[in-house]
Amino acid sequence: MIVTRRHILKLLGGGAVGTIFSPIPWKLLRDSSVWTQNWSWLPVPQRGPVGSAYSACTLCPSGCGLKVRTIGGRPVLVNGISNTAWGKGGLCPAGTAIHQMPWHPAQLRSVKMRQSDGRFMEAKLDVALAAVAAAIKGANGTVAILDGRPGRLISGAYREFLAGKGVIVQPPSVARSSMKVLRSLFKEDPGPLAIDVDQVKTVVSFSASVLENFGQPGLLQQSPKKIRTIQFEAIQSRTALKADQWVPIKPGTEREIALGLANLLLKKGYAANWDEEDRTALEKICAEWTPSKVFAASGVDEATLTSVANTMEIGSTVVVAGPDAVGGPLAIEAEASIQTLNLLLGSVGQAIKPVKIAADDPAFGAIDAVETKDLTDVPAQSIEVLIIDMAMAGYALPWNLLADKLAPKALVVSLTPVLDDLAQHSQVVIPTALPFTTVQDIPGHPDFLRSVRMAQAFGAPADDALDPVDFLNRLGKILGINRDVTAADSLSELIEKQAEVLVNAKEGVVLQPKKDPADFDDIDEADELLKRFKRGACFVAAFGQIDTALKFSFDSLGIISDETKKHDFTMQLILTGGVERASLASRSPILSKVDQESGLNPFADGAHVNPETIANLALLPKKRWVVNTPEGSIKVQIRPDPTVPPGVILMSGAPNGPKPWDVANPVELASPGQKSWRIIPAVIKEA
Amino acid sequence: MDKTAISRGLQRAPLGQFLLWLGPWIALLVFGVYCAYLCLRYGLHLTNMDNRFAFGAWIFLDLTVIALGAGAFFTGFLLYILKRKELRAVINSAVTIGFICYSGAVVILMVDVGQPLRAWFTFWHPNVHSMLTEVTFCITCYLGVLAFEYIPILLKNRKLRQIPSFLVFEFNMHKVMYVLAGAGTFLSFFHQGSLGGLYGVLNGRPFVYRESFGIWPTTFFLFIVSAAAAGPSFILLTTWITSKVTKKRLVTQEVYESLGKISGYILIGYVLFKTIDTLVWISMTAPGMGVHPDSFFASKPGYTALHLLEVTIFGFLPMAIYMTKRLRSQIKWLVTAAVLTCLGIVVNRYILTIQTLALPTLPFDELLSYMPSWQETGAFLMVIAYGMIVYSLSFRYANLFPLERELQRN
Amino acid sequence: MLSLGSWYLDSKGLKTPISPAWREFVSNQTRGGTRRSLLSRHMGTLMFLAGLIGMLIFGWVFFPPMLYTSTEQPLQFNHKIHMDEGGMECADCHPFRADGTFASLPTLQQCAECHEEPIGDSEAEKAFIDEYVTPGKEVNWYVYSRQPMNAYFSHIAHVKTGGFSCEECHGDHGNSESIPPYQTNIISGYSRAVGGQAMAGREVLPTEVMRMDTCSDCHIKHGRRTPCLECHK
Amino acid sequence: MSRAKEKPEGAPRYAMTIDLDKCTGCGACMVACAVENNVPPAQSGANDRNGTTLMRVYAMSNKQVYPHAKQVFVPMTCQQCEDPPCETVCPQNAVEYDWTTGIVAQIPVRCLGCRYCMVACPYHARAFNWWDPTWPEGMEATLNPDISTRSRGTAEKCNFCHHRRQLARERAVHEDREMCEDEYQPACVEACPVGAITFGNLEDPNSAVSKGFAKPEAFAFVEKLGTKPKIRYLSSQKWVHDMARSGVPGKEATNG
Repeated sequence: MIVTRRHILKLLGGGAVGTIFSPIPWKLLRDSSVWTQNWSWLPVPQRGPVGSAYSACTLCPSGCGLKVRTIGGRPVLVNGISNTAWGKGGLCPAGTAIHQMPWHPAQLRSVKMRQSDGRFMEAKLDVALAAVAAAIKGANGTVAILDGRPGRLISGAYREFLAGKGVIVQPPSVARSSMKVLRSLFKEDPGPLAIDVDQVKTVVSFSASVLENFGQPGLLQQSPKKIRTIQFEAIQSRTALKADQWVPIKPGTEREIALGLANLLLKKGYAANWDEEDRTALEKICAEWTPSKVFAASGVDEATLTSVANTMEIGSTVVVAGPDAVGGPLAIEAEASIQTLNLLLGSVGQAIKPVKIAADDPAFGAIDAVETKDLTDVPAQSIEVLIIDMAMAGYALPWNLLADKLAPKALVVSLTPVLDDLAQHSQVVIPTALPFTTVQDIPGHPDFLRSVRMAQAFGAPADDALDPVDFLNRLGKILGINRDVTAADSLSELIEKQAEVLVNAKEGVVLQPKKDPADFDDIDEADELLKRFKRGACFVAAFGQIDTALKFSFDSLGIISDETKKHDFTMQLILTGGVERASLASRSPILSKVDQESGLNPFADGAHVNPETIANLALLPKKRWVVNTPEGSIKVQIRPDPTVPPGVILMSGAPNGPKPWDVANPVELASPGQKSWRIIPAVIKEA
Repeated sequence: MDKTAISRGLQRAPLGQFLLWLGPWIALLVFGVYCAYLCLRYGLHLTNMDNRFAFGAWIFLDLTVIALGAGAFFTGFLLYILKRKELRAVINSAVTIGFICYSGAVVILMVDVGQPLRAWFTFWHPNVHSMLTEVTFCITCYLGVLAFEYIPILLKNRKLRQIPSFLVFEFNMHKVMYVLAGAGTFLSFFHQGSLGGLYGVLNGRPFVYRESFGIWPTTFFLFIVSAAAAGPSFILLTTWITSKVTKKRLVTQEVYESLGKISGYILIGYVLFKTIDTLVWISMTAPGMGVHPDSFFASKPGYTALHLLEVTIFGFLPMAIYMTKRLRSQIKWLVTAAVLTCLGIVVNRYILTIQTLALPTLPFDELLSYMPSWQETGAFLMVIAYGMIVYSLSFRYANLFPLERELQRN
Repeated sequence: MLSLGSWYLDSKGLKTPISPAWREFVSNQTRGGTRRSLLSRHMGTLMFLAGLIGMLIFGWVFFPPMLYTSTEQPLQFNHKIHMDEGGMECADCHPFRADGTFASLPTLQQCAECHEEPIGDSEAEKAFIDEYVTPGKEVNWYVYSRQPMNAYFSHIAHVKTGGFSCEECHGDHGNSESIPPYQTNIISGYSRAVGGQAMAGREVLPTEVMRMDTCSDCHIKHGRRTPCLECHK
Repeated sequence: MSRAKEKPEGAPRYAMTIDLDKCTGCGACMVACAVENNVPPAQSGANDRNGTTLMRVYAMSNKQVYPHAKQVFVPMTCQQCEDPPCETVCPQNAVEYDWTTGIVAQIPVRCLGCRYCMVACPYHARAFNWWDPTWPEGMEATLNPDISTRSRGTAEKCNFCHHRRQLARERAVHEDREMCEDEYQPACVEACPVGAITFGNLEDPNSAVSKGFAKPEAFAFVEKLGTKPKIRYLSSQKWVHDMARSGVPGKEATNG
């Protein structure tokens, strides 16, 4: 007999029926449906016991206090600590993602040395150290350490290390240069100064980002009492937008306005309680700045100027200049004029109870042992060996400002966790620990109130990451430099030392989140203090009333800093960007949500120009354009932006994009030849 | 082998020439398949669609293709239900085209959705409120129906006829063809409609939102009518093109004319409805949603033009041509009208898909632009190539135009 | 039925030679044609049954084992001893944390509180001390009833608010003297306890299955609401 | 379907107010949201149109020129509409209006990625995962286990950090008490450094949001579409209100 086609068909048919009555189709359907909902390649968040810990943000000098949510010991979320003496609980975007920093894709995983062909090559630590030591030995020019964040314990170690051998160089941070200018306004050194913040009702700001990243974000907005803000600024910054009053000014006319205001305040008899000669000295300088002249210079009309002057009341008004993350300090005379207003308003004075600094204080013990210079004061081409520790300085430092201080064939060493823009220019790069992988101390402002806090570590630093203290020890061994005040094997050991000192000194109070301040009667052991530091506590040096009855000298007001380099650049380039955007090393990749996936921050390659200007100069967006400054040029996309004043080019000071740390930093367009690199002479040319 | 597979009494190009013709299409198909693979394997970021342009070229062309494929159901409807016997001459071709369009559309949809393997959840957990559910159900069923309608056409192939059980099957299929046509018509009416409904219900998009009759917005009905109008025109067009390409008479002039006439009659309705709908929308619907109709067109003058063109040049004009006996009797006018009608569908689907998404909804939005990536384009060309190949094969080996043999004899 | 053939011949008047297959086909249509053997007459039926039974056997006997891989736990564990001789409760080792979340399995440290030194002289005990306690290495148990990452389940809501006992969902695990191997579904990757023990039929008890339906059925039965977000995250 | 269920007695209805006068557009909310909800960093080539951001801050200007130009920053996230256009269009119930919380729930595991919901949403609140979610090596350790990671090819949006509510409830049960509303706050609210965002239960007349909704400065974007959003924006500037209504500063909407 033959098996025909229909027999086969019947066999299959039977099979089909059988299958339907077996689990096969149903089970497969079910399981495959589940399979398509749990793709194996998706990362699965690990579970674990929930905990919380305190730490502090090390990304910029503000050092906001952090409450960290941990799962199985891993940090998964950070929030600001609200209602503490040093913060209202606000965090900037970068701070919000600081717990991701230990996995920064640009993390340095080995010591790097630049080869003759200019490329970086991995190197052994010893080799690198030997090279550095040799350079220091053979140096007949200056050996310098650029300390991006003075006042830290490591800063102390640097000082002691360099004692008698070199100088500490401080970058032109706005806060510090204002302080320097302020000090120069006193007849004799007033010691630590203080601003009476509690009394402040009005803040008059000269292009300072007071409503964005001033101290801690939201400091003014969240303060219990309404603080009125008046903003003098050329561009419509976020602060200008949010200020109670924004007074648009011609770029670079802060001095004229400040003197104009001073003039009006003097007429209101604000300097009544001053020394006769001080007052007359100031009056002489201000007299010429009548409202009409101010208007001519700055474009601020008489009515506005007087109304502002009238809102400035003695004792309740503070005037601030900067900090501007990427713009750098104002010209000295401008700073001086602005700080003079503070003197008139009696908002700055002397801390009556100055901080006593013990000789064995690791942070400040060696403070006089070594000269400290501002970068601007360092003579050109003088530095032969430069060790850069800008670690999370929180603001950009244009390489070209450094470059012309360096002697030819100078050796530049960078201590940094990532290959940031300054490290790109170094010959030797020593990897240090990323934030959250190592314990760090958070200093207050050395010129203001002395305070100490601690940032806790979660997880260990990368294998090759070197503790800066260890770096100094190893280098010291080769050079035969021993340190006693800051002798330690690691930063954490230094912190213990500091705790000892504080406990022994028995001065000041310890503030702690959600607890009453404690003094050193109940904290009699270093360990106890350290324990409290771990729980987010902050040591603050004791501090009484402030004394404003001081004698001043206004010589610096008269001085106009030397003529700026001649140039034929017709436009003005102004760089923007918040503190947290200035230093690329301090940003988790998740910040791309803001930089890349929102139109919020101007792009590095975007030159924002007023539509009128675009029309006048016929800047067709289709074409490729470059912005030229005395220091160089950068390819840009022209972006029409009605909020930008005519004749001004607005650019982001911080490059962004998929991999910001790969992009050259536009800050390097800043021109050191100018009074201030807040306003950079520039011109737009066709590429 | 090839010779014996071609139906008796039909002249077909020599195999070599045929393969030469297929070659490029196969190449295109291969490229398209590669593009589709890329999108499936690496994700849809390879397309130029984005969160704002969530629908792109694929959806736009799917809608167009499906509308053009409507010729299948509508001709079937006229032939089997309304007994327009002369249409028997094109029904096979119509069904083939329908099958190609629908299967092609479904294939591209499977590339378009982010998780194709979850697509069947719609049958398991349907949301009865969603137009897309309606579309999914109807299109899937109708594709089945089309397959059933298409099989007997294949079975007419000379070689396959030698297999008896196939023969029986084919014969029985013929008996149920009326049922299929009925079912097909029903299903198509619904999904053509619900495809339009897709947009009409979007109360977040004042540009497409329309008042509804019963549970369906007017776009539902407009889509049915426009598809019904375009279908026959597309059949007319394809038939004419095929006969030009193959240099053969495939149908008689009267078939062309009756196709034209049908399209014409429906176009009257469409132009009428569309005009009323537009007026109502501009004067009531949109303003009621707090949007000034100007704002739709202010952003880009071209948009206004398109809207007018759709109703006039691509609606009224072909209708006029079809309806004028003198013009209808000349094939060149018929073809012109057909082309216009089909273009009309393209424009209409373009406006609904692309313009809708380009237009701002929030006050600080700007008009968006979008250009498909090469992977996107390639993936769609795959469907075109697939269509050409299937149709060419069907034409060669199955008897798509029953009249062809007679027309050849005399 | 012959008419069919004739229809075929007439309709187009074509003269195709009638193939043997065709003749065979037509004869099959005719009743009482040439006498054929019993077997060949019932051949079709047999074929059908062969297919039917074949697939049934394959589906029910050979298919299920193919669907799962089974892994032994890293260590044997006797719940009974801990309950009886240790006199412990479930919650002693599987407690709620201070924030109300469920701690699931005990950490090594918890175990070590009692098992610093070997208790008794069983093999597993020794192995546990040597391999885990002494080197301080956590045991990575396979958790039978762990839900996938997209599902949220609140133990406290069910135990404390709902008043469920552990057994109602996890069975009489507490009295088991050994722990079974952990079975994974090779397609879904789910533990068998979650994906469902049985091959067919609709399991209902959480002891058999812990799929979405299990949850929603019970929620509905107890008049609880079932918004998606209640369980999906 | 969810429509069939009616609102249970005493169930909350969560809502949010965002003060545009306060918002400085710093973007902390966007970052906090991404961190909390396991949203991966931008892929190279991602931009403001195809990136996955459940909360995105836009800049809205009054279309004037310096120095009269004004801007506000508008944090846009799912508006949790009472009548969500996205819910009705989803073919397989991956979107559900949760009557027990008033939250419009998005369930990515059910989503097939047809993106119809994204077309339907006038607020661009929805994001599609155009890429598979990937993190720099090791960073998976910081992922939040309270919420899943979502696969490529699915749509997602803000669920008001609903998982935080679950945790708050667990804690409350553990401590034998009712959950108080301020225990449950989404990540963006917590993160906003200027306290521009408030969140709470709209059913409670004394809650901050209820008061916010009642303020004259309160408005919603494209209100007339009738989606009944549960996010209200606050601003004292008239031009902002006009923009929100008509897209033109200083112009009321037609039959406004």
